[in-house]
Amino acid sequence: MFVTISIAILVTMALAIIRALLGPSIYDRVLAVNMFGTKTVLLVSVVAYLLGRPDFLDLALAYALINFIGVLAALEFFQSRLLRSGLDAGKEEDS
Amino acid sequence: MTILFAVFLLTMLVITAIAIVRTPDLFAAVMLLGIFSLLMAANFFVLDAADVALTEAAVGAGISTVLFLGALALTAARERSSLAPPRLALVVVLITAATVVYATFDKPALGDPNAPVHQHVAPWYLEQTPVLIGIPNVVTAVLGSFRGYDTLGEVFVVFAAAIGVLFVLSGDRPLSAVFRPKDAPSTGGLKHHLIPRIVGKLLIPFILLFGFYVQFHGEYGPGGGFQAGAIIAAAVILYAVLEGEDRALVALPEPVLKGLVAGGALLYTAVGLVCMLLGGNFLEYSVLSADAVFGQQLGIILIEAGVGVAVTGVLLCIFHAFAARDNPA
Amino acid sequence: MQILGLYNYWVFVALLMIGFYAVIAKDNLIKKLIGLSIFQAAVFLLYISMDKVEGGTAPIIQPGAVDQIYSNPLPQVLILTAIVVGISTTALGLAIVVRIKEAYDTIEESEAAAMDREA
Amino acid sequence: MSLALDIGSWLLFGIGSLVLFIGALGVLRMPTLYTRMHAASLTDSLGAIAVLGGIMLQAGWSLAALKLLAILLFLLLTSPASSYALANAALLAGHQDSRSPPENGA
Repeated sequence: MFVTISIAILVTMALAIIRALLGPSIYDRVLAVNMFGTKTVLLVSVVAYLLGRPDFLDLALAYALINFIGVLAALEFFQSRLLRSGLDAGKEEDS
Repeated sequence: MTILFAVFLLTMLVITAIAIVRTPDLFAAVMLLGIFSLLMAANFFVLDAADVALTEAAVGAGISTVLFLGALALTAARERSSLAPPRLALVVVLITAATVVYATFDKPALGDPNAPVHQHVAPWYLEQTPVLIGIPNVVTAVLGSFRGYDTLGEVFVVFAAAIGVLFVLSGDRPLSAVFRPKDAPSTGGLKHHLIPRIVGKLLIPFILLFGFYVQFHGEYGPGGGFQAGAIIAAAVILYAVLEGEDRALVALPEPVLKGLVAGGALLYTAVGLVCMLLGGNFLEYSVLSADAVFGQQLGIILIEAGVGVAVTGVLLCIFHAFAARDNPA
Repeated sequence: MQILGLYNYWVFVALLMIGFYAVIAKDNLIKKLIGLSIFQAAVFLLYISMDKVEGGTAPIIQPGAVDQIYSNPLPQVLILTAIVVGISTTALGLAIVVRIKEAYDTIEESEAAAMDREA
Repeated sequence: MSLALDIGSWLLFGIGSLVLFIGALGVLRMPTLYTRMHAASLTDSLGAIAVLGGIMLQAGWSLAALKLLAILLFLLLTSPASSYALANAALLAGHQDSRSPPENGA
């Protein structure tokens, strides 16, 4: 049972990575990272049961709490760049 | 079954690493590095290293992204396109790769119980930890007691790195001016984003609570000073990101941060010296109490506290030193 | 599973070489530091791969479990501390890059070196 | 009793994996940034509820179930908030996708 769901989560993670690699805009990458973080929390919870050590849920808890910081830091990075270089800065995209 | 998981995760790891090196957009590279860290932690977890996975989670998920983005904000967010593809580098890399791959064929297969690594001291650690120290987490026992010298060395490396960052970033100003002065305006954080701000502020007490849980539960489950220090530092960094860096410096002022850095390292050393005063060797905790096992436990709790305090202080000092560079005076 | 027994080590080599390539071939100093992080992570992976014992579980002794095999705690201790040391030393590297940017107004190695030659 | 719990878990896991997969497919295939965000943010929450709920049924009344509840609570708080923050940042920066069909654009 846990094997099935973990395979489903792994497939989802692979799709999120493809989005992170493709871009095209920087926001797409942040979106993919955020999504990937949620999937990691789920994967770790499932694998904790798969390995038969439910006390390792602490790890998933750590991710659930800390992942938020990365996205907020990216947001602050956008904001400070916006302040510094006017409105056209946000359009910097991959070539 | 778990082997197949590991293979899948490892393959994604390699793909992500290639993409990180190839992309010219440094911001994208930092974001992909976040994914890389998540994959790495999941891998560690599958390979039975819960403590290491927790450390990678605490450091990689928040703090390393924040530091890299801080440095990017101060430099440039894009790589200049290189003139010619460096063929020589590629040749060197391929030859080295071939040599190392050749060397791997002499390694025992993954999980082989007869591998030389598992024959030397590891069985002794696993057997003697319940007898000599009496705590379930063997990793914490080895870290705190059996290899306490090693850990002391690591704490001093982290300490030295913090001193180095403070010196390098203070430049020609006095060292006391490396943090943001009280009256200098900061960029103000995310004051105008109400929803993330409220959610973040709700989260901070829980992160702190979880940090202390990891610190004091480290003898029984995955955790310890290194992880707890990183988690607590992450909570304060979250506060700084939300409310502006100056507010975080009001909550934990500069002298306190520097005190944490020095105090943690001092606490660790002091425990070792007290052991010597009581007639034992340096860091021989058994003499701390009449009951040798209790002495060991007491020693581990004290030095883990020292590690936690030092790591919190170091990571926060580094963060503030970068953030204060935002508008150089 | 015998074929996959060395897969971890091959991935270690691949990551090591990707990081190595970034360090020696890229001109951008931050990219070099990112490469160094990947290099570092590859070494972590090597150590953690060595700690696994078939049928084992994480070395936290479970009460009441008899004849339970545990994985090797020693590599975990070494890497656990190395991760925190790694982020602090990376921060030191980033600090130096920030200072280089202020002094030379570039973070490309060749441009800074060219300025040094002119001066 | 345990059979009922097992069936419940299977059901929740089935829903969870379906929702997660659809979300990931949306993130991959949708034409513009905002539609991709829409796919990700909605399915993230429902998927987390289903998967963690399924594990909770297996955990029974224990400390682990409490931890799972905490994880679910934090995910439900942070995931929508970060989606909002991201969409807001993109909007403020004036991000616009070219309205070209996906085979030319994405």
